[in-house]
Amino acid sequence: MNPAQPYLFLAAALFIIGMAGALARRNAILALVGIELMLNAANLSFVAFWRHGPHPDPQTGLMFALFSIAIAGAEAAVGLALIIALFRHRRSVSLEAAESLKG
Amino acid sequence: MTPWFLLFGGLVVVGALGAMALRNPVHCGLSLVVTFVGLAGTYLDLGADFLGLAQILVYVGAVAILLVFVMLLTRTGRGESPEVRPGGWWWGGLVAALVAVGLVGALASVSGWKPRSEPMTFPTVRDLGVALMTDFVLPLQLVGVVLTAAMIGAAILALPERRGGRVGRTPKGEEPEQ
Amino acid sequence: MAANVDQIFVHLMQMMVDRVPDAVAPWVRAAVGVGAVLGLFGLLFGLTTVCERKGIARMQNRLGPNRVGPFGFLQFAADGIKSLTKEDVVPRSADRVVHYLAPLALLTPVVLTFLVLPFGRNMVLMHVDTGLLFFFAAGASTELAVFMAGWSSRNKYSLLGAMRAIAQMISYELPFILSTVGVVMIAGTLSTVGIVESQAARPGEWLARWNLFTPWGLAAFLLFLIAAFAEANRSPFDLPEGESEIVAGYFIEYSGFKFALFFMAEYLGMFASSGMAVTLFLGGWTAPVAALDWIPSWLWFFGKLLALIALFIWVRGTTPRLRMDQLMDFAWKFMLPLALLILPVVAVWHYLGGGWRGWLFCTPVLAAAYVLLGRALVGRRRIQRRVYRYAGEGVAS
Amino acid sequence: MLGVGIIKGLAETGRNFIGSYFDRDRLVTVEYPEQRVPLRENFRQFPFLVHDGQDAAIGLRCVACQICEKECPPQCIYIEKSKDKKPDHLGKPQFFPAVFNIDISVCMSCQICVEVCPFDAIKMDQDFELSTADRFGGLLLGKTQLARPNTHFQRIHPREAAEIDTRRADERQKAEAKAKADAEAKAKAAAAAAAGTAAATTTAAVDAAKPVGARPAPTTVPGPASARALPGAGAGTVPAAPSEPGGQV
Repeated sequence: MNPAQPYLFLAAALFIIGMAGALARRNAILALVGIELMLNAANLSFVAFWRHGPHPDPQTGLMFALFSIAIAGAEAAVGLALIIALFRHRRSVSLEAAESLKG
Repeated sequence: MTPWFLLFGGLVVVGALGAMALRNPVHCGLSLVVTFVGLAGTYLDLGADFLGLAQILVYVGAVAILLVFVMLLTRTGRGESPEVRPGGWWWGGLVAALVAVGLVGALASVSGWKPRSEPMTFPTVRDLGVALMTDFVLPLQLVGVVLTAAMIGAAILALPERRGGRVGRTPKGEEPEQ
Repeated sequence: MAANVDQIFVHLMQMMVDRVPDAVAPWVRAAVGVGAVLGLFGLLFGLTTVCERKGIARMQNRLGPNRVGPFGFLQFAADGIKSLTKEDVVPRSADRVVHYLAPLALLTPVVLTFLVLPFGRNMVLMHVDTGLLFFFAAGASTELAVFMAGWSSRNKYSLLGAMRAIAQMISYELPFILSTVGVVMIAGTLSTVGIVESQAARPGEWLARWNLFTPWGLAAFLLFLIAAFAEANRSPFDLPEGESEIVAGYFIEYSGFKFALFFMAEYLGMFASSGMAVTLFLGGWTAPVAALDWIPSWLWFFGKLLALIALFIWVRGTTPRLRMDQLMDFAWKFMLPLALLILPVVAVWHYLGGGWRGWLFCTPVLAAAYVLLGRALVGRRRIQRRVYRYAGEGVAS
Repeated sequence: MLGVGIIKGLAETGRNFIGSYFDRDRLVTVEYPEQRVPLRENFRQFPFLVHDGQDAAIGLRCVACQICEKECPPQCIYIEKSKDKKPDHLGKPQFFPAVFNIDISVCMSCQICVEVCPFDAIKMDQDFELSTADRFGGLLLGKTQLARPNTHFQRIHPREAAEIDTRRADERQKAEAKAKADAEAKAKAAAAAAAGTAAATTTAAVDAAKPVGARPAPTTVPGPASARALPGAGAGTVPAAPSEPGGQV
């Protein structure tokens, strides 16, 4: 048992919950929420590795998580803008409303 | 494992479960905030002060607000359709279970973990700033570009379309195309 | 002697902590500190409400509350008892859980912001490296509580009020944070204690190095203060609770004690913003001139804090409410560019090392930006004297 | 320039703030329960029922015509007509209200009841301190609570009261004159027609005068003084004289 393991298990649980939700929910916003959860799970494992990993570098893990947060912000903004655009055309945020994009 | 870990970890899991399982989308959004707060607490517990506070500032202060705003903007008067896609829980759960088995298996079988050779040195904010401006200056610039592009893109996507197909403000008194 | 008076609260705390076993000492320290801050600012909240009512009354040539207690100063106790004993009404269609949690979710982060404010020398509850970031992180989470309150009430007006409040808080959050970045650049730290120490007079100097005494500091202070007005939903930015349009905004459906909690959170937010303004720009606990150093540091802090609160009240008694578009224009077209301009100006100031060269460069740049942005904001829309068709001087009889 | 207006405004309020501590004349407010601003004559708040004389039970001018009840926009008036009749100030027999209730929690002080009343029986009061601890019983006022003597009306709306009083006095004088003329005519006719006794004439005169003087006790005493008793009978309708202290409320 290494000290990072509880955090990694927590991250795994978060990832799995997010994934199940993102695949199952009909509401596009909630699918996006699931993706956010998965991103956060990745962040958590970065920080856990930074804190408890054998690597001596004091900053890389933190930096990775920091950039990841920044990108997640951008991702949320664009994703929600897409949802608004979708809503404007279909009057619905259901993922099935976007099925005409299928090839 | 500290008591803080149990507290914040519990918040994270409960919040995440709520965010994915509650019926009302706004409740899901608020539950997501619980997750974010729990994660920030976990980061603080791990010694990453700056990251934990940035997590609160970005996720609670911006992303969660954006989410609930969009939820309210995209409300339709009619009754909500079923929240879960037909059969969604089945194959969503199945994929998640497979991933879970893989992840847990991988985590449980980790071996040869070397303990940290030297004591942990926690970087101060100044250290982080110096690192951002020296070693990580290229990623920082790239993130800046990405954020700018995302901001412009989001604004353009969310602006109502004009009839001529050009992007811009809708004329007064005219509803956006539906 | 002066040093003892200065550190009296620190010594008291130390005496208290020394009497308990080491294991619980940090908990005792935290509990006593938080209790003292809560009690002090709770009392200040009560007195401020009375003083505000009396002060605004005087500005309008009225008397104000003068019944309860000497000169009406116990009015807040009467108000408190009244709000505690009132019936707690929850709308039938409200979302009960969220409705219940919203005032708590609003008050908690506001109270947390007091943890990083340095009230005097060695008098800060949480001495952390990231104090300023903590302050803004806690402040940012209040928006969600506002949303919770507005949404869960199932009331059009409360939802509209919440939307207005959030739009306003997000818009003013940018200049609020950006205006402090200059201070961080000069002080080189995010720690509130470090920022205050960087503004103290160096040995041999007669004037303290308050950020207010620099051109960019003055500009940033004004921006910070205006943004603080907006963040605290105070007049002239009190649209979220505009009585004439949306009754009371996001807390229409709250009554009794929960309403009092909202009220309290609003005032505590104002105190926190004022305290942060004191810390960032007015030198925190330091004296403006070195000759006045003998006055205890906490007196300096609270004196400045009270002065700022008085300013808040004064402005509330003076200005009418803005319109929504004016509010947004002001945030995005005036404050944000100015706040962004301050950053390079501060960099140049730092590069020039302050002094007369700094003044020579910074003052004209900021003044020009102020005039130009102000022109762009209001310039062509000069308000004409209104002529009425059927009344007033302009009527041809 | 941006911001100048705000500074001017701050200076103005600051001047007010400081000035209010030095210049007492600035403060226009009155400390209400102790000091009161005298009410304007035209101030009107909630209706009351006017009665002549001292006794509300018999002096009410209201004849239960129920016009006000029908006209009241929020329908806060409730009237029950009496079974029997009482003579009014002109001597005509009229109904009187057995029940007259006004729910002042519903009343909006619109004064329409006063406008429509043909008998000057309901008027607007000036009493605005009507709060009560009993929100159901205390706000429903009955006949006796609503009744105020005419002297009260004369006090609060002197101009209007004087007008009404002279009108009513005129009316009554005309009625009296008519009654007297009738009585005289009758007496003359009786005297001319038959060789009646003096006693019979007196009885006829008393009969003719009786309805007018029916209310106060002295007039019910038959006698040759019946004509003299008339002014005393209508004491309440005569403009308030200094010699009449009992009417003040």
